[in-house]
Amino acid sequence: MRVTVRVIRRPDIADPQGATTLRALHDLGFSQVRSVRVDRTLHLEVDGDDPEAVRSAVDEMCRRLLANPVLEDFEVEVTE
Amino acid sequence: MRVTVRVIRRPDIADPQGATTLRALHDLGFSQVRSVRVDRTLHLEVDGDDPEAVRSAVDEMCRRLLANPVLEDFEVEVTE
Amino acid sequence: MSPVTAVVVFPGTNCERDVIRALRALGGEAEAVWHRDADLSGFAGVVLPGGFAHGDYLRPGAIAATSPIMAAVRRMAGEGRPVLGICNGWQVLCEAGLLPGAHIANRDLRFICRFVEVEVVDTDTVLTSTLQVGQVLRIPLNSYEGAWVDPSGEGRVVLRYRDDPNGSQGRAAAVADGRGNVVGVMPHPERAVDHLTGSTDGVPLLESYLAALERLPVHA
Amino acid sequence: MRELPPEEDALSIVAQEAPPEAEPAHRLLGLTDEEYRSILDLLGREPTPAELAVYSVMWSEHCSYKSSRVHLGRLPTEAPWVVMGPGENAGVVDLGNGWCAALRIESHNHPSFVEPFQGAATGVGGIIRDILTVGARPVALWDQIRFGPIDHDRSRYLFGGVVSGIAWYGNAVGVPTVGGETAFAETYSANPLVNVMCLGLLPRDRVVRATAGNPGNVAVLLGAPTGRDGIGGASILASAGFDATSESKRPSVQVGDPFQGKKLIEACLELYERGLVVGIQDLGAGGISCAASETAARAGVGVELDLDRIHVREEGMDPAELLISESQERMLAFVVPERVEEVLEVARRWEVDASVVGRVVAGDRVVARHHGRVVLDLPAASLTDGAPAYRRPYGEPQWMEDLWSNTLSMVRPPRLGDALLRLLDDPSVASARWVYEQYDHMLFLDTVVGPGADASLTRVDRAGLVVSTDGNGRVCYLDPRRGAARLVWEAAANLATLGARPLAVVDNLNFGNPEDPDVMWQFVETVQGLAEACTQLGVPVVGGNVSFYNETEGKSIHPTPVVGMLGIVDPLPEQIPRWENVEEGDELWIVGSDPTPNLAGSAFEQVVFGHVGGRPASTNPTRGNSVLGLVRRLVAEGIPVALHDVSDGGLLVAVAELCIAARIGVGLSYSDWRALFSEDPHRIVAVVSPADSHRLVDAARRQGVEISRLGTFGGDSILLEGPDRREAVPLEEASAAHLGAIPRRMATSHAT
Ligand SMILES: Nc1ncnc2c1ncn2[C@@H]1O[C@H](COP(=O)(O)OP(=O)(O)O)[C@@H](O)[C@H]1O
Ligand SMILES: [Mg+2]
Repeated sequence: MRVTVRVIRRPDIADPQGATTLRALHDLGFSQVRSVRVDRTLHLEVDGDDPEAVRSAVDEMCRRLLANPVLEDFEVEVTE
Repeated sequence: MRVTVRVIRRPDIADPQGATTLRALHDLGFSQVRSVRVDRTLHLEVDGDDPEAVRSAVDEMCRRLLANPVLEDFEVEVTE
Repeated sequence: MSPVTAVVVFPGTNCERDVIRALRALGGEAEAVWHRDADLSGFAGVVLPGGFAHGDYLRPGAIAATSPIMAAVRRMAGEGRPVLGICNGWQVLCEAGLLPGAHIANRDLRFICRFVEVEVVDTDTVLTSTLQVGQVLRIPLNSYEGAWVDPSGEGRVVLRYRDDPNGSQGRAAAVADGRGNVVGVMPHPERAVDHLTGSTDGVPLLESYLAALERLPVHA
Repeated sequence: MRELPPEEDALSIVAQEAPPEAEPAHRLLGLTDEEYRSILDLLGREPTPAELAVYSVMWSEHCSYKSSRVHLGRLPTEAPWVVMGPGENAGVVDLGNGWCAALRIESHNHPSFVEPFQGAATGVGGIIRDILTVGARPVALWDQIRFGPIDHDRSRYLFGGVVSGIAWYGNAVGVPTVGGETAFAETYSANPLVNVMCLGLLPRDRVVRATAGNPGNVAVLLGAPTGRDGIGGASILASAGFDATSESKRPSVQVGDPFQGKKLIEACLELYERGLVVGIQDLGAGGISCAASETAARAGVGVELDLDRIHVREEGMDPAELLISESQERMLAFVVPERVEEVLEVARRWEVDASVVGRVVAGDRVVARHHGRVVLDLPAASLTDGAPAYRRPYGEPQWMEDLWSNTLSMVRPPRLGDALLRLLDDPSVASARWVYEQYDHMLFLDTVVGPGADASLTRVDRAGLVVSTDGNGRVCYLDPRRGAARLVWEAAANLATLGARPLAVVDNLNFGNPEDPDVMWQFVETVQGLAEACTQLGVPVVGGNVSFYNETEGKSIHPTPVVGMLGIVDPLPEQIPRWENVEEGDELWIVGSDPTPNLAGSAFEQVVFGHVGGRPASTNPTRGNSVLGLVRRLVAEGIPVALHDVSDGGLLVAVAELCIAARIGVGLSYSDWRALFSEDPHRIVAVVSPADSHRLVDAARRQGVEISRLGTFGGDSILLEGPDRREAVPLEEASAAHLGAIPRRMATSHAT
């Protein structure tokens, strides 16, 4: 099954990369951009038939490896 | 408006981060994972009323800065 | 007066002083130029030094490639003047489309700082004109996103790693454009100009570059 | 956001807000009832929430040194070349050639445990700004890192994260990391230690002080926008009773931004070069409140801050948050009014955000306004000099006697070759190449000797600055005073291997809970040991850092002082001794002798027998000084091909390290096998070419130092010849163990 994991920086955590990208867009003349946040998305292919089982395995992977709970939240989406 | 930019690594470009993550998942016992790809997602807040105009401005930003055509494709989604 | 090299400083660049020092030690003349300057007239060549322009945020070199000075660098390249990108500078040249390909993270996802051996495979460039094909040089590598990829297959490999430290395509350590006046190199020749700090194998590379400066007259 | 009362009422918010049944706010913030009473006395009224928050941070152990201050006075701090000693942002010493060196060390233990990558990265950023604050360009970094056993997943995760965090920040900010120390031991399992040290260089006439200067000066905040990062004691700020509980006020982990840090370095250096600032202070723990009060107290003036003018990352921050935010990459500069525009122009040019946030006034108070109302008004010095100081009880723990008598008795010596291989394969003894190859250690073209040797050597004109950092929790646990002294001597020995004499020491004292009299005893003994050794060597302590409360579930870590020593060799020796220069036929000598080998606390006993006990030998200043004097002279005269001190693992490991670096074997004979493993800091291994051995012998005789010849280099194994046996370890096996120990174990390095 295909699984998409969206790893999302918690909103109160500084995002220097986003801030720098914003500045660069302004320099290029895109002054209409108000904010930029840069996140990670992971695409997994996982063996299994039961979407619920797959989801809970991937949840576990997120907790143990894929996301950093101190800085990030995550969302798991199983799309066949 | 909120805009999501998905920057997607082209399939013919190596993804050392994905490969390393896959190995790490296997080491942790998640042997059911077949593949991992790591991409970047940008969340932008952009001034403007016309979704089409916003989209085409963001397309332009992607071509000029946010994505590198050698490595990446991109998808722009304007949500509200 | 000897021809002057512009050493471009982006915010986050950190090897500019080293490059200037090394070029001067070899009898060259070099000056730092800020990335917002749009004018490189009076300079005979340009070096984009290593470092972390704009923090390497987004992609290494990506934001720098949009700086005002890059139009002038492009012009210099078009005129056939020597344009040398070292490490981060090579990444900028790729992002700006002045050299083919792009860079991705080292295979092992670790920063690498150590001496590596590279072999000269092409001497028809501003970086290697005084060397011999097959010559082996020992110079320091210092990068995280050091692996070059080039789906187009257009890049001319100039130096090749003897082992494979980072997964670079064709073990490329330096790549030139078709004319050989624009060159990107991942290891740092300026860090190998003094026995005391470990090697002088960068000297012939920088000397090739300095020699190339003499070839075209400089207009003010 | 909280509605603020009109100005005249602003000073009684706490009383209004704290629900009667709740724990009083000051306790939630970590202040004792007694400390709270002092605050009431100081102010003559109830503190505002912002004031209480500021006091709680500034009077914390971390900022105030309240448990350690009364003891640190014992360290020798003076020497003719000391320009600035402890108490400033960094120690500064005069190098005598128009240059000064600035040195400072800091711990980031707790943040690195919470988030290893960012915790270590922000530690690097912080130490760099301390150096920048005194007017110096940061030129080199060192990291001393300690974790639980490397075969624990959690330790590997922390180790990997810390190393990549240091690499990420240090490499990108453009300061080479040229050395450090890496160790693994059970005692750090739940409490890793991450210490970082930075060296800076500045022209003699450019020392900048952390002062607000005269009334009329303007305060300019430079750098990153302020957010709710690492709001110190304010994990508690969010607690019920003090403020409406709100998720948005959860303290955020600090995130480093090396790019911002780099721009700040260049901008500040330009400000100094052009003489545009009167004084400057980096923002660390306690944020702008700390920076403003320290600079005001130093100058004997007041500072008024307008919190509305701080450039922020998040909307709706309340006054306390603005005052104590620990957002990284910020500096507070004091400028005479006529030059403010120029300062802002420099900031613009380097693409650094800046805002005018306050001014210097007559008097002695720090005042902060928010939305036009006074939210803080207190005597500046009450936050610094006025902080409490405790004489905590201490005494020699009863278990010390047991430890000392718990010596290892060996019926017969182990197989020495096996012992050597096990030592070389121990991650604390093994090569740290896996670590330091991730650090840019070559930037600036002046790293003449980088990581991997006894000490680093950074070229400054014709001289060399030589630095070593040393710690050893095991020996310090067995005897804190002797252990601490030994570290100082070990550092000096490392310096001597490059011909350098010591100029200055900084120390980082990593300890458990100071409220435990056993821990406090370890601390007091350590300070005593440091003081004695520094005095014997004639080297001043120019700065330091104390990290207490390194404990988990009531169990404190081993006392782990770390010593950073700076020395100078001027001029650079013509032949710099290097391990890799050893050649076939070169002679192996030992300078100094160890008449009564003592293995207590040695890596040998720990690694081979799992034993930690006995009482380590004390140092001997007479022996030490004569050995170091001789070694320095030998280097100046260009005699040794290579030198190596005898530390972790002992003589045999030291010799093996030479062989591994030079890819050559050795034949070594010994009479007492114990002397192969004792870790005596008054012995140094010397390699000389046969043509030079008479010069070595002559010099040693003149100096009255005992030396002996142990063997000759050559072949492809380490051959040990004892009185009654002979063993050989293939060089290839030794190399594989030493170089592979860490990479092999880090091949699977994730798991949280
Ligand atoms: N964490 C680290 N960062 C950088 N260099 C390190 C680190 N750990 C060890 N090293 C380097 O490895 C070498 C050996 O370290 P160590 O055994 O502690 O030396 P010594 O015992 O001589 O003080 C030194 O050159 C040291 O600088
Ligand atoms: Mg040593």
